[in-house]
Amino acid sequence: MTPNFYLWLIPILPLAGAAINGFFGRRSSKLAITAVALVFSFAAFFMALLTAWGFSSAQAPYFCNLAHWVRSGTFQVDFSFYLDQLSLVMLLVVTGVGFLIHIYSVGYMWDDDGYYRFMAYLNLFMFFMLTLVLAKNYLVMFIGWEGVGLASYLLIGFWFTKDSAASAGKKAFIVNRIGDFGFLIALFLMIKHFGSLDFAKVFSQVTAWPTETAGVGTLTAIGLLLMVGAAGKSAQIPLYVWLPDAMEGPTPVSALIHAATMVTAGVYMVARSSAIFDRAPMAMTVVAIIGTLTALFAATIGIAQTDIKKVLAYSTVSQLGYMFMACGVGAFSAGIFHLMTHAFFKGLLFLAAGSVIHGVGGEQDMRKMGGLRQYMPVTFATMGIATLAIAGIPPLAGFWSKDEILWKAFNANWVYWLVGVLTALITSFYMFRLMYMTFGGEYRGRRAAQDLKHQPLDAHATHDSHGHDAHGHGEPHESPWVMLGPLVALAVLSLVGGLVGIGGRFEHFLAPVFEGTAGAELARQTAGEAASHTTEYLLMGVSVSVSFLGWLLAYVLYSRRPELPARIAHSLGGLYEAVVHKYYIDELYAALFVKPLIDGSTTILWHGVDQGVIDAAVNDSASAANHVSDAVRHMQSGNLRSYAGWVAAGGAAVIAYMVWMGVR
Amino acid sequence: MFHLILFLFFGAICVAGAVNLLVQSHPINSALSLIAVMGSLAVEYLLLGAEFLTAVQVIVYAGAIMVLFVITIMLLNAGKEEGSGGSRVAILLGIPGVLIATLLVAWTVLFHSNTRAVPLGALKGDPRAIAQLLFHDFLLPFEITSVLILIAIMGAVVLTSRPEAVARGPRRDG
Amino acid sequence: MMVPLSYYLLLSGFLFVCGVIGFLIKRNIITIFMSIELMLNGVNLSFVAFAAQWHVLSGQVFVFFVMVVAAAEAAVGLAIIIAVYRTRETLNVDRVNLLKL
Amino acid sequence: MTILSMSLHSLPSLLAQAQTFQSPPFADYMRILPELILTVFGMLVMVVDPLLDPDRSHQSLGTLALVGALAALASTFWMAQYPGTAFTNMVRVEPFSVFFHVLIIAIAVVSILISFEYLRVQRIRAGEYYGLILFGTVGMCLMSSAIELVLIFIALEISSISTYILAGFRRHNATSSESSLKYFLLGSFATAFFLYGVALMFGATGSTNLDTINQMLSAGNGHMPMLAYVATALMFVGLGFKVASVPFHVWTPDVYEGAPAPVVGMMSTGPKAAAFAVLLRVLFEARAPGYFWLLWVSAALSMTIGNVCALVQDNVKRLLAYSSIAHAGYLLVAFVAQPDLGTSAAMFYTAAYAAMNVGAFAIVSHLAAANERYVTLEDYAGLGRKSPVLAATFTFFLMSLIGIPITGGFFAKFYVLSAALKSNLVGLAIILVLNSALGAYYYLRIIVLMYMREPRSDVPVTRLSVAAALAISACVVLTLFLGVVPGGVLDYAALSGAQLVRDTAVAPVLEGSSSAQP
Amino acid sequence: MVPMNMDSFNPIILSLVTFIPAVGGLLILLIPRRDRDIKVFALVISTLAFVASLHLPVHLHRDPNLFKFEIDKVWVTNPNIHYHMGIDGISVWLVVLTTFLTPLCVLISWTSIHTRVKEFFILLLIMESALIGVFTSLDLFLFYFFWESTLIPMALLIGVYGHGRKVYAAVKYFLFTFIGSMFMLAAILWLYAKTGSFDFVVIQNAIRSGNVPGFEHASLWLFLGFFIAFAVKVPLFPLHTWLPDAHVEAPTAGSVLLAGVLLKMGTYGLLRFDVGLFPDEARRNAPWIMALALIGIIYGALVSLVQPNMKKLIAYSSVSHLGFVVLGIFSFTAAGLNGAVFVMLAHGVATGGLFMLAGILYERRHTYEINEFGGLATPMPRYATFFLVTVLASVGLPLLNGFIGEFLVLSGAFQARPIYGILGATGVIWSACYLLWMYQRVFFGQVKLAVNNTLPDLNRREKAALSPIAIAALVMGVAPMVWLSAIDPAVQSTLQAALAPVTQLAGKMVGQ
Repeated sequence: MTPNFYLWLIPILPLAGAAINGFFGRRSSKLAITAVALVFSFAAFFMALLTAWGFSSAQAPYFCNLAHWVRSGTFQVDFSFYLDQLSLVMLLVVTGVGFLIHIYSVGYMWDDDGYYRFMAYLNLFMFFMLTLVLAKNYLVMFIGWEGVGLASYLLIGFWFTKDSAASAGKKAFIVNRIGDFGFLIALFLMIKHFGSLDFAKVFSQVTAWPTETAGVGTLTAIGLLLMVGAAGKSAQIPLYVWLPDAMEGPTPVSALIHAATMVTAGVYMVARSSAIFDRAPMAMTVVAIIGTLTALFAATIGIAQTDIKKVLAYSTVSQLGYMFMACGVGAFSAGIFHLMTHAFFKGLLFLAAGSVIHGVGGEQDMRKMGGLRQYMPVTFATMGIATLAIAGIPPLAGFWSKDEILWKAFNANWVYWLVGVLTALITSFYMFRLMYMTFGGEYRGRRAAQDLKHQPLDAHATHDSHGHDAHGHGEPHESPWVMLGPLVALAVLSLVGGLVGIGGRFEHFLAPVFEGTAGAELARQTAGEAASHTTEYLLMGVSVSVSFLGWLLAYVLYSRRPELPARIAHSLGGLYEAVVHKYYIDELYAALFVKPLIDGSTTILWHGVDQGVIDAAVNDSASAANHVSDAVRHMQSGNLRSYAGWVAAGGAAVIAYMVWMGVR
Repeated sequence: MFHLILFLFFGAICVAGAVNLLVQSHPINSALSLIAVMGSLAVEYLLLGAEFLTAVQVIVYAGAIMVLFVITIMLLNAGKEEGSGGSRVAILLGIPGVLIATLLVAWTVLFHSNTRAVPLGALKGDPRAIAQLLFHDFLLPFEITSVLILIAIMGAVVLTSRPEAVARGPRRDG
Repeated sequence: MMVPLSYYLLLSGFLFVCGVIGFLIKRNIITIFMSIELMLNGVNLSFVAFAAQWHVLSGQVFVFFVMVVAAAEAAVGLAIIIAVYRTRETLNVDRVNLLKL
Repeated sequence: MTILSMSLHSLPSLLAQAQTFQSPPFADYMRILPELILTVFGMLVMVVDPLLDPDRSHQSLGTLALVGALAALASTFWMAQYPGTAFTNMVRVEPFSVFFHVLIIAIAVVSILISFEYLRVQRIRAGEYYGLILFGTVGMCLMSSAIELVLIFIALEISSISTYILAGFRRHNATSSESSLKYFLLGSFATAFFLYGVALMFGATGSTNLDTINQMLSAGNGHMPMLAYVATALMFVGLGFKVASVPFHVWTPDVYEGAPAPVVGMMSTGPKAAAFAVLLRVLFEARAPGYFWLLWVSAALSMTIGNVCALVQDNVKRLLAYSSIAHAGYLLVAFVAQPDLGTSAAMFYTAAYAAMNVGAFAIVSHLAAANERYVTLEDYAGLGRKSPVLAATFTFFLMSLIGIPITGGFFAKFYVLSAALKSNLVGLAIILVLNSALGAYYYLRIIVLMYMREPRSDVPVTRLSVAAALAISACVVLTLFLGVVPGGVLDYAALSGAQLVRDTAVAPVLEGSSSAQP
Repeated sequence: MVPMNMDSFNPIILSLVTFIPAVGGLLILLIPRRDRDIKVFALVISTLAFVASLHLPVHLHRDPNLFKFEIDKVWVTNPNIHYHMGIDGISVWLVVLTTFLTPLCVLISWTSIHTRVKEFFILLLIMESALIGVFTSLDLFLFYFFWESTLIPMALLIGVYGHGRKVYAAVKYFLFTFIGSMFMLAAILWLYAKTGSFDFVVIQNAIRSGNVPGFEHASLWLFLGFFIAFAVKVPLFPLHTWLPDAHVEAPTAGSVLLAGVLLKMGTYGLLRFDVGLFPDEARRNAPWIMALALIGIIYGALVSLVQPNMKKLIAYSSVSHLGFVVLGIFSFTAAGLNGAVFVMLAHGVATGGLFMLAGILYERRHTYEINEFGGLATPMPRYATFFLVTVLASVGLPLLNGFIGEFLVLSGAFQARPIYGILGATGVIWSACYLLWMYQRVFFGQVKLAVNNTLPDLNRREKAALSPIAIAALVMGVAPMVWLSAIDPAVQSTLQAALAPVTQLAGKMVGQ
């Protein structure tokens, strides 16, 4: 049977799981919860595989129209799903990685009080994410779009008793909302100009439009606004600030949402809207520039971070930058390719980091780690693979995708390529730095037992999983297999995942989606002429060597001469400080937007306008009326003769008036 | 000529009396001057031929009513009125207004009341003719005045009699 | 020799006004009441004058009624004055101002 | 006309006397039947009074008076059967006068009912009290049906003098006598103006019969004698005083505050209604000239000053006094409108206002307790807690005074407004609207006090006597009736108004109708 | 599914729905002062009304006329006031919203009202009748009557059963709305004076056919007359200050009805009467009105952002949300109007729910101060969940009811005037800011005050009161077509009516 019939099932299944766990989880046993969560997420994964099996580019794209959702006048939006090569890729990634992380979470969260909540949230996230990727129109996509935001809000703030976690969740949601604002406006523009939000309808009309070479036309506006949305969701400049904080969430969440799937939604959306971007070169340029800058910017921050998850977070931001760079230069397929590989190795990295944290009893500061290689070999191995992959060491997954992007970028404009390469250098540097600091050298961490009490709940969660030694947490130790399994699986994927891209097979697979776009042209010409092959290999060599260079640097600084970094940092002084403090961007935003907003609203609007002006006006007019009344009533002096005076005067006035009337 | 002289003479008395009523500070003097006014008014009526009214004016008004006044003054032995602070409204608004109104009315009466000049005893108001009207045309008002008188009597009785209700019941003045 | 009725009217008007002014300036309640009587007298005169003007006797009858009313008013008024005097021991109208504002 | 011819011929001719000396026909007595009945019962009350023990006379005398009033009320029905003029054009029975008869007598009935309890509590002599109420009612009734200025004057005096006396009835209380004095002096002062106006009108037209006046005035088509203008002005002063319209309102608050509450309830509605009737007759039947802006300004001032002054009052009676000034202003708006619309609107307003205001004063006088001790707003605090029913009723009346729907007050305002708007008096209409918004404030203050403050323990609330309960419920019913199905009353008012105006168009209709049969 | 004979109700159903509560309220007078019976009775009555009102949407489509279930009887001949009722796709849902919220109000007031229970429920039910009447009446006079009738009960609910500066709040509420409505009365009377009828349809036709003498000069003033009355109720920006006070001091049920239904009277009036009668003026004045609405959206949001008092925060959020409604109405686009109506309903449910939740908290702690709480998610998880759902609905999360309306409104506004759409869309951000921040401060973090550790979670009654809200929020978000399919036709006809007179006016110009 073709996917048309059961397409809608794929998102619904996890929702069912979420519902069941959400409603009955509180009272049902952990095993039941686990069963429900895993079964439903696996079902989704299974359906996805089924779909992939039955998928034929000939019949693609598939539709599935569930029901009317909104209709007003001529404008109508349905619950309708859509499957083409692009969404298939996303589908597999989301369900696959998602399912693995579900398994991992079972081990990681087993002893948390909110286990059922966590599982329900995860399922809920799966539902929204799948809605997002399977949507047939922008509004349903927006459901997923906002929905994943909600899920991440809930999951980041999962340990809500921790203020930092709560505010991190809020921050994530609000920053995303700012992005969504742009997205919404884009949708309004589409409604205004195309009268529909359906991909097919919109794109078919767009292709009829001329390319907006000069100035900001409608399409450019739409593109830019979509990019705002994407920037919010995929943590690009200037809206990336929420992602690092999002690390407050449990590590599986960071892996699933803030590495593998949700944050890539922006990329997916831009790729999905390739038709529009294609007609708006200026928007494309903006996307490319933002992506490039973010890549470099985030990477530099990554250098100086000591929190293992923070490092990964910034590396995620930077990698996303790569993807946008790709989309910006029209290499959408390359972007998606990198998205996929990134999902593998970054997911892996996070899970491994989680396993490390779990192993050392909730410690996240790399300075307190080190020498874990002998304690947790599997974790080390898998994480190593992931590091090689992200660093772009051939033939691992990262290499292929990153190289593809750099090559496309070079064809577009060599500046992108240069920055990209630089970023690659930094990336491999801080990744290996992370490896050395974590696994190399001696174990620097104190025995976690005594400082458990002022460890965040993350520690509790993991600590409780070893209730047998109540006195605390002895040696660092390897994680249980329920957690290691997913690591291994992802490691394999990171190893071989890139091979699908060899010879542009992946690109050709996706080609129908980006048919007729500049990206396609680019693909053809770059694939076509043999002459440029030499340059291609040259560049490949450069990037690879750069990655090795980064590795070398890290090796020197953090394995051979561990005292050097401090000195370098000292010599750099202010710059280093700035980097450590993430260039004070958060502080800047606080000073620039948050504080003025709060203070302004309080003093000017509330106390000023509302109470000071409007209410005051009302009350004053009331008291004024009283004063007037008090004045007027003194007419009633109580003196008879003055009363008579009034009467007489009034009479006189009346007579005078009447006489005048008579004379006229 | 005779008519005019009489009119002017008694008119002058009226005016004098009226003014005197205002300027006198002791009520009794005012009362007396008022009597003078009424008396001379009676003569004015006579000049216009209203004999019956003249009689009634002298008997009822000057006679009965003013006596009532005088008695009251005596009863309450009202002395000279002390010059307590007057009322600004009355002086500043009332008097000027009144004067203006007076001028206007006077002007109207003089030039726009298209009244004619009349001889001495213009309209004979002898008792019979009056009675004719009173008991036929104005029968109803005449009868109704009895109610008025009745009320007046009741009022006088009620208001002047000492409130025995209070004498009986415990006195509770607010 | 005839006298214009307007003279009579003027006289009556003057009396009326004197009454009004008296009401305004006099302080003794009784005097004030007297000035009301003065006003009524003024009105009476103009009634009579107009009766002559229209040669209609009813004008004189009105005067009669006015007198009756005046008598009634006098009775009641003086009774009220006495009542007031009982409670306030004064005839000065300016002192009779418990009720005000 | 009659008067003119009569008096001309009646110069000494015994023949004429012979044929003119004839007692009026039966119909004429029917046309003043209510007045007769009231007078008779008034005298009965006075006769019976001395025969009873003054301690226990309240009930019986009150019942007697009540019976009389009710009989009079019933008799209006027969009166209505005999339309036409009586006693040589002294009074005219027509829907207009019937309407006001019913209204005024009804007011008297309710006031008597209220007085039952009040007199007992206040230890007031019942005989004269009820007598005066009945006689005063006679005066008011005559005012509404008289078409002869002199009769109007006398009737006016009757009603005024009786109210002067009633105002002073709390004799062991300085304020009461003071209010009586002020009312009396200013009242006679104003009456003198009115009388002077009558005189001048007589001078201008040679008659005091409204129809004749109308005829004479409209005879010199367009050109009116100057005297008529001045006369109108002076009469307006007098009547404006009676209806308490600015600038002749100054007496109202003091008098209302000092006078006994039931009397205030009566005199704020009865004489007012009568005075309005007279004003209507003078303006629309006699077609007095050039009053438009006069009333316009007076109405605007009355509304505004009344409401503004009421804002800061803390004595309920005084507050209601100011509110009555404001309502007089609303009423005058109707006078400015087109005669036919205005008349009906004004008549309806008088009725509605009577119903709600008497009701309000009924409650005030009940709560006032001995010697009217509890009449400040503070005394009403928490009434909703102490006696919900009473509070709810009072709230109802206040809502009616504000002009909330399903109350008579609403429709009253409503008709006035629509009359004004139909006559394109937009400015006045807006002033009215703003004022009723302003007025809402101080009525609301009372409601707020009653419901949203803690009750004061030192203010006792006695049980409601049967009579008072009857009176109040009657007022409620009437207000509600006028508020839910105002159609009937308004139609009657419209009819009589139209007739009033039409009659004057072809005046005088009923020539020498003293012998006219129904 | 509904048997045909149900149709026999159609002529009287409106009167039934309108007056069942009032009659019930009067019946309560007869019940002896045993609070429990009174509560149960009130609950039964209001539920009955709800069930009866469900007849309306079910049978709506069967009636081909513009106004369904119409009933037109003469009430007063002079002036000719008709008892003329009828509903269309717009008002029907507002009626149902009213009847839906009232039983919940009864439930929520079960224990929070101790004193003068009888009067409370009488007022509540009378209030309900008046509210329904406002939405059902087609005779301007009848409308005005019901409109005013909501005044006193609500003022009493606030002033008698409220807390804090209740009297100030009640008086403020009364005066604001009363003064506003006086202008409307004047306008209504003007129309009556000129057309001799109060009937909405008649007057509308008279105006359209242009035979109302002097209408050209008066129309602006008439429009403003109605507008002020409605703008106060909405409340639109400069006239909104009565709302926070009224809400903060009002008892829970009062707040729920106030926010849930009362404010909709204003927006409904704008839509039905201001736009319906004076479309030209409405379009002419749309720019500044939309500007005011925008100010309301942003201003309300910013002010509520910094409120230390939970209820005040919600109140200001209503100012913001109602701004959306006005924005939609005056965008004169199908989307805008549909959205406006939908926002009315959604806001009614969501904000009603928020107030109920706030009330529940107040019952436990007797304060609305946000600082008094914190970490409540630990002691009262169920409560926190309900609160979260409601907050999200109010924030406008897709698949919850808040989203559809806001989306449609904004897209409509955007089509009309892009800049308005864009500025309005910022509201999406603000709402997230203030609500989530409030949620965080109340529920997240460690429990600061020991008192809050022992707070009991929701009991069965409260759950019974809250679940309908949550369910409604979800259903409205997932299947809005149920509502829109009824709303859309009505909106379309309104829109045509509003846009038609241009040509007719032009025709008149030509004619002259």
